[in-house]
Amino acid sequence: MSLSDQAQSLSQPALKDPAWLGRVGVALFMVVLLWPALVLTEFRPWQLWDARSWAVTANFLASTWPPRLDAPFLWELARETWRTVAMATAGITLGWLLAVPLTLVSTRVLSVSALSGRMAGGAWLLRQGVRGLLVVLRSVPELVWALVFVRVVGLGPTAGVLAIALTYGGMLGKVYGEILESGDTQPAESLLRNGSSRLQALLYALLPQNAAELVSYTVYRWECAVRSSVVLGFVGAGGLGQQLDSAMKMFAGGDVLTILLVFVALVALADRASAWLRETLA
Amino acid sequence: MSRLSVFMVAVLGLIVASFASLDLQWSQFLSLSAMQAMGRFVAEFFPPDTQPAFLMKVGLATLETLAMSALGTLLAVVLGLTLAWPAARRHAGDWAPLRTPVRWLLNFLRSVPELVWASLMLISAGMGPFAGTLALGFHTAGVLGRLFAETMENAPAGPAEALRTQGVRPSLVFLYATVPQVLPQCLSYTLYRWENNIRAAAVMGVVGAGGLGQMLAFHMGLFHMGKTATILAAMVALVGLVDLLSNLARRALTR
Amino acid sequence: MNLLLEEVAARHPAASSQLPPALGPVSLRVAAGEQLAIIGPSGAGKTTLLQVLACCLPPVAGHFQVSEVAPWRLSRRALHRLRASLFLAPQTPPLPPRQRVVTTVLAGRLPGMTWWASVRQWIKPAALPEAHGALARFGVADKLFHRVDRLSGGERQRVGLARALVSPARLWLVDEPLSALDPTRARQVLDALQLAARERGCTLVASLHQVDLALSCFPRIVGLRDGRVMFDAPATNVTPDMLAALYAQHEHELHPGTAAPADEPATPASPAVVAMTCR
Amino acid sequence: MNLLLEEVAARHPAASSQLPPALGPVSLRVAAGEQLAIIGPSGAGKTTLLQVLACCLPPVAGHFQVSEVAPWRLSRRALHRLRASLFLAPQTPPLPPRQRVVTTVLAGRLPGMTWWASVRQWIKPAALPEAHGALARFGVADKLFHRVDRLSGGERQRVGLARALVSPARLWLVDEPLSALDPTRARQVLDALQLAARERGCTLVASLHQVDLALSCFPRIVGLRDGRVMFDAPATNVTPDMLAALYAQHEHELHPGTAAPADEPATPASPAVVAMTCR
Amino acid sequence: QQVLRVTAIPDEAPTELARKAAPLVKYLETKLGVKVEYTPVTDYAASVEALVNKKVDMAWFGGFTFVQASVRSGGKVIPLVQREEDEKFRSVFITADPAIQSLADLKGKDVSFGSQSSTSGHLMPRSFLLQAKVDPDKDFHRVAYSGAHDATIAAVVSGKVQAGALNISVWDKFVADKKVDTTKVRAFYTTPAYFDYNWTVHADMPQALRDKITQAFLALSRDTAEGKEILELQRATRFVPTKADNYKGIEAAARSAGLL
Ligand SMILES: Nc1ncnc2c1ncn2[C@@H]1O[C@H](COP(=O)(O)OP(=O)(O)OP(=O)(O)O)[C@@H](O)[C@H]1O
Ligand SMILES: Nc1ncnc2c1ncn2[C@@H]1O[C@H](COP(=O)(O)OP(=O)(O)OP(=O)(O)O)[C@@H](O)[C@H]1O
Ligand SMILES: [Mg+2]
Ligand SMILES: [Mg+2]
Repeated sequence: MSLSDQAQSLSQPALKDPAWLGRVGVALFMVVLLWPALVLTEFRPWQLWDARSWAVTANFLASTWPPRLDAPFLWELARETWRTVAMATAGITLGWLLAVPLTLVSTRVLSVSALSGRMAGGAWLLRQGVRGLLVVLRSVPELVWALVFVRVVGLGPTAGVLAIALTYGGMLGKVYGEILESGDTQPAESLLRNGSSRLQALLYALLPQNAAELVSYTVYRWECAVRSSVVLGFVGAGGLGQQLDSAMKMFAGGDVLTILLVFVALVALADRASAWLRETLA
Repeated sequence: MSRLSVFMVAVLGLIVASFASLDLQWSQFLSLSAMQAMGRFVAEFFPPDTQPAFLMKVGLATLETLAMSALGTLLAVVLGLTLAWPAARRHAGDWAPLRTPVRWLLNFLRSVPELVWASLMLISAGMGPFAGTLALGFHTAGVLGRLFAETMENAPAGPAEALRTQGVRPSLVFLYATVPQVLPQCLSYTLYRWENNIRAAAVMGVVGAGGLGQMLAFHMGLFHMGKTATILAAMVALVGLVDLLSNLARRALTR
Repeated sequence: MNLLLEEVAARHPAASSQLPPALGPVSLRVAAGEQLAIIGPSGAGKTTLLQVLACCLPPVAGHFQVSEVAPWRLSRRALHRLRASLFLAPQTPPLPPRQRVVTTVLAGRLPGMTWWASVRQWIKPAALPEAHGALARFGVADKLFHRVDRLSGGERQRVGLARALVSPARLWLVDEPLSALDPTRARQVLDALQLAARERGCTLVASLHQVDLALSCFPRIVGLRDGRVMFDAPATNVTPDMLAALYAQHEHELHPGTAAPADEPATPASPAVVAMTCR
Repeated sequence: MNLLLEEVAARHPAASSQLPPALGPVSLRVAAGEQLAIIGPSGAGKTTLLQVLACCLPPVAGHFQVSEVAPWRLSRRALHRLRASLFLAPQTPPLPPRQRVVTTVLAGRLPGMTWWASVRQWIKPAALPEAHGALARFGVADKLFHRVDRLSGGERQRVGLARALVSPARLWLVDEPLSALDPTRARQVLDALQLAARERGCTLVASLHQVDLALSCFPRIVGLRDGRVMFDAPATNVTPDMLAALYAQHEHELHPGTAAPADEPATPASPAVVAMTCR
Repeated sequence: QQVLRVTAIPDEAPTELARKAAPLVKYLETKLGVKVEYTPVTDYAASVEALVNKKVDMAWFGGFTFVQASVRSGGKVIPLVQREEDEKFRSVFITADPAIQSLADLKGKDVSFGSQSSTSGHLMPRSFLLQAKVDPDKDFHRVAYSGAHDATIAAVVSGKVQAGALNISVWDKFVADKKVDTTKVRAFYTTPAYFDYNWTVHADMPQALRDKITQAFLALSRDTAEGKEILELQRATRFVPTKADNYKGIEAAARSAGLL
């Protein structure tokens, strides 16, 4: 078909969108997939409007007032809060140390061989290997890691911190990579094409664009570590998560509310820090 | 810049204080016998249990986990997007009156851990996977809402600015200029949260929502190492699958 | 739509306050349906002026009116409505990557559309003939279903301009519409743009670096330098001297005396040669 | 560095396989230290050709050599070392927003730097005089500490080019370096670039839309159209007819017959007028 | 100074466990002349792993957790003492549903156990259910693991589940303290007696220390103020020596229920 023929056919009134059928197909496929999911999860939202369950819910919510505020409890909470924050910080720090090199190895935009369209065999294998490692690190639950480490370091915060470090290393490694890849990659490519090294491209092209995103994700992960301190309790490291868990199990509404308030405060603090950092880095 | 350095020093201080106050036992960790002990523990996982009946059970639990996490994530995306929109200051002159209250709502949604949401939902929705799904949905909505909002704020302003100066309505500016730019990042956050929810479905065992989580807790607690290994393998496979999916989707979008 | 600027000054929000405003006091009056070229050296403030005209950048001083109303005194709603009749094509086409050309072009129609219609169009492009026609005027009709980020530089630029043709705007502000185009296509695009503007009675303000094209195709030329209007004259009255003065280099630009022709007083690219006339 | 292309064809990885390759079989030989302009209509494949020369895009056919070696046969390490001696300045300057001009320019020096030196430079820019000097050659020295996203279009472009001057490369491939510049600054930038290339013995390949500048400043002109070389001749041998044929419009571009001059066979922008000679 | 590291299975809320342990820790410190360190955990498996790997010296185990530790360490753990009550320990099934009168009525209901590793909260109730021809995995609508005995009570009270199985001593304590409304929630089945909780040490502990610990426990009596406080907190009349063989029955039950 010559170019002018093509133009002819294109300018005919019946212009057809070539992507339309595909889109409809994908949408239909999604709907078809949704159905078994609804069945398996016994998705029956109308249950929520059942008067009895409303009453029970209302009862529990009412029991949370007033929050428990006696001095010994608050004092203990303060101690637990610091423990939690400290463990989250230590865990994230170690996880970060683990994630950064893995990200450097596995990020596609930083791959010199990918510049020509396809990655070289060895690099590709290494990248897949690292990605597999990241998958394993983050898909094995913290509890399992914690039990692995309990054998070595005994009960206490060490096992919990290590468990957090491994899982969060896996998560940070993956998400860092995706953040770096989803922005404008032109500046980085341009530097690599002119012969710069990976790290140089990271510093001079990717970080200025993505620093805000990376930092706010890290802060968010810290916040998650604070929340996930429930696993730390498993191995005798205490923490707010464990307190909340047992208060919830006991339906001790007042305790739950107080602990939740601490959580909200910590999360709000992290949120402020992240917002401030974004402004500063932007 | 100096304020940033102050902040950096503060962060360093926090890190040092954390390590100092925790009295972590590195010495034990680095010894040879430690490695052996860990190695023995890991060795116990082999061989994984591959009896057909057990595999069937794991398969079923996998499906249930998949369904719960997928649906929970879907709910979260819908809710999260609705909330992210008012929570983002989309351009420099955006007044964004709802920003603060919506951010507080998002903060609250994600401050409450999945487990607590699960217990709450359990009270109102009764025992079963539905409660777990809702719990995942609510918590994840808070997470995704915030991540989406920040991605939107971070997107290059050019395309949106161009439409805005033309007097296009904000919702349409969003569709026509912001979505194509933030789609890969939002998609990757979503798929990544889905992955997370596969793991989080583990805690849903307490609410009687079965799935891999409950099985893992059960067999791990009873030291059924072979069975635990099979369940772990199923979890790794699930997460790997989502990871692959996420990679393919991103490739298709960004190539 | 007509425009009125009286001693208007503008400053970028992020610019340091020690610097003078990017756009010094400028007075300008553009009648409805007029076609106007803004020329001037790099950094003169052309883009800034167009941004002010497009109501993107509020002036820090002076009096500014678009079709008899002062836009920055309007309520937000009214300002929003006013904007629907303006179209600014920025210097680098702000096309979201990954979008297809058809969607990008049809985004130009949004201001006149109902909410539902626009969402529908987002899902499945309607008005294909319109998009196709707009692209065809600029010779890129065959790219209709391509992705924006897979176009060559010149193709991108033309796709960005095609938006103007489908938009309901009455005032077109185009910032260096020809920068990525070869001479023939530049001429063709400018012709198409001017013809379309005349057909619809739109006012057209373009900033240009191609002095010869500006002189041959636009009846009125505004020379901008350091944020001030150096001249505002019919194209036929613009002399090579005026151009030489407009583009002359600042001393600080010449300073290091390396390759820059410090001795020669800046020769503008032969603007006197008006070999081709505009149809 | 010299270049050798024999029947080289290239295709963008994302391009549909039904379309012909963006760069048809092209044969070209560039001697070390030569200066060469590539001209041609929009979409001709100029950018694609430069990408092939910069070893970004592997050819799908033909034989390609950079200074006597076939880059795609090299090991990855060696290819990367080779890249350090090439510099490609893309059509739209790929400058990360939020970065300062000084960092952006100094990024050009990275290929020759050690790991530590580059981290140190990232934290605190060293070699300020070098960056300042490079910017000064292009008349933007006063923007040294500004942020990249707060520059005007022409300033950005010149900052992008300043990178070439600080880089250790021996082959400069610049893609439309003058598109956002006014005639005077375009001339100045081109002069500075050519002078610097001569000083260092660099080979310079530039794609250009300004035919008059190309003819007056470059000794050798390559005309590219539809991915093929239409002519490859000394600037003095290029006739208006050759240019007319090079830029002539395709029928499909003209088809809808709206504003496009369907009757007139494409008038290139008076390239014959070589009023200014290059120093 | 020598340190005796101690932990306990989390069959109750960790705060409660810590409260119960404090006077005992003090008592042991004075009696043994070593520093005693108590670490509360919230995961049964963690306490087992810790003792098996000698990361703690002594642990408060349930019958089943003792069997697990014994199996995992190849018999290298030694039970020292247990409460008199533990020789004939029982579990109760409780419900708030008037329709439920016997184990057979539980078919098709939501039922909560304690932790999956609990003896009195899971293993023995399950074992007796199986004896009554009720298979929890098949016959119950849904099985939940609340994690601890008090949490099971809370789950039944709140209506989260229709029935629950737990340790009788916790139930009695809740009833005695009026922490539960017995008009609404009642126990409808009590299991036969079996051996349960004990204090276990690892086999590498010197014989002398083992004896000292045993003596210290046996010397506790309700006659002294200190002894009374400790025994009451431990819900014990007194401590008696025990031996591994006492738990053969539990091991057999665990094997037949498929939990080991
Ligand atoms: N976003 C911004 N923030 C601060 N200063 C800016 C910004 N954009 C441009 N400037 C400065 O304002 C002045 C005028 O810029 P403007 O973009 O209007 O120039 P221009 O005439 O369009 O130049 P060019 O031909 O290079 O595009 C320049 O000195 C520039 O550095
Ligand atoms: N990334 C890409 N993927 C697919 N096709 C592309 C891509 N980039 C360019 N093309 C196509 O390849 C052809 C040549 O493009 P190229 O960018 O080389 O043109 P050019 O000569 O530089 O044009 P211009 O002067 O407009 O910049 C065009 O038809 C274009 O649509
Ligand atoms: Mg400009
Ligand atoms: Mg190009």
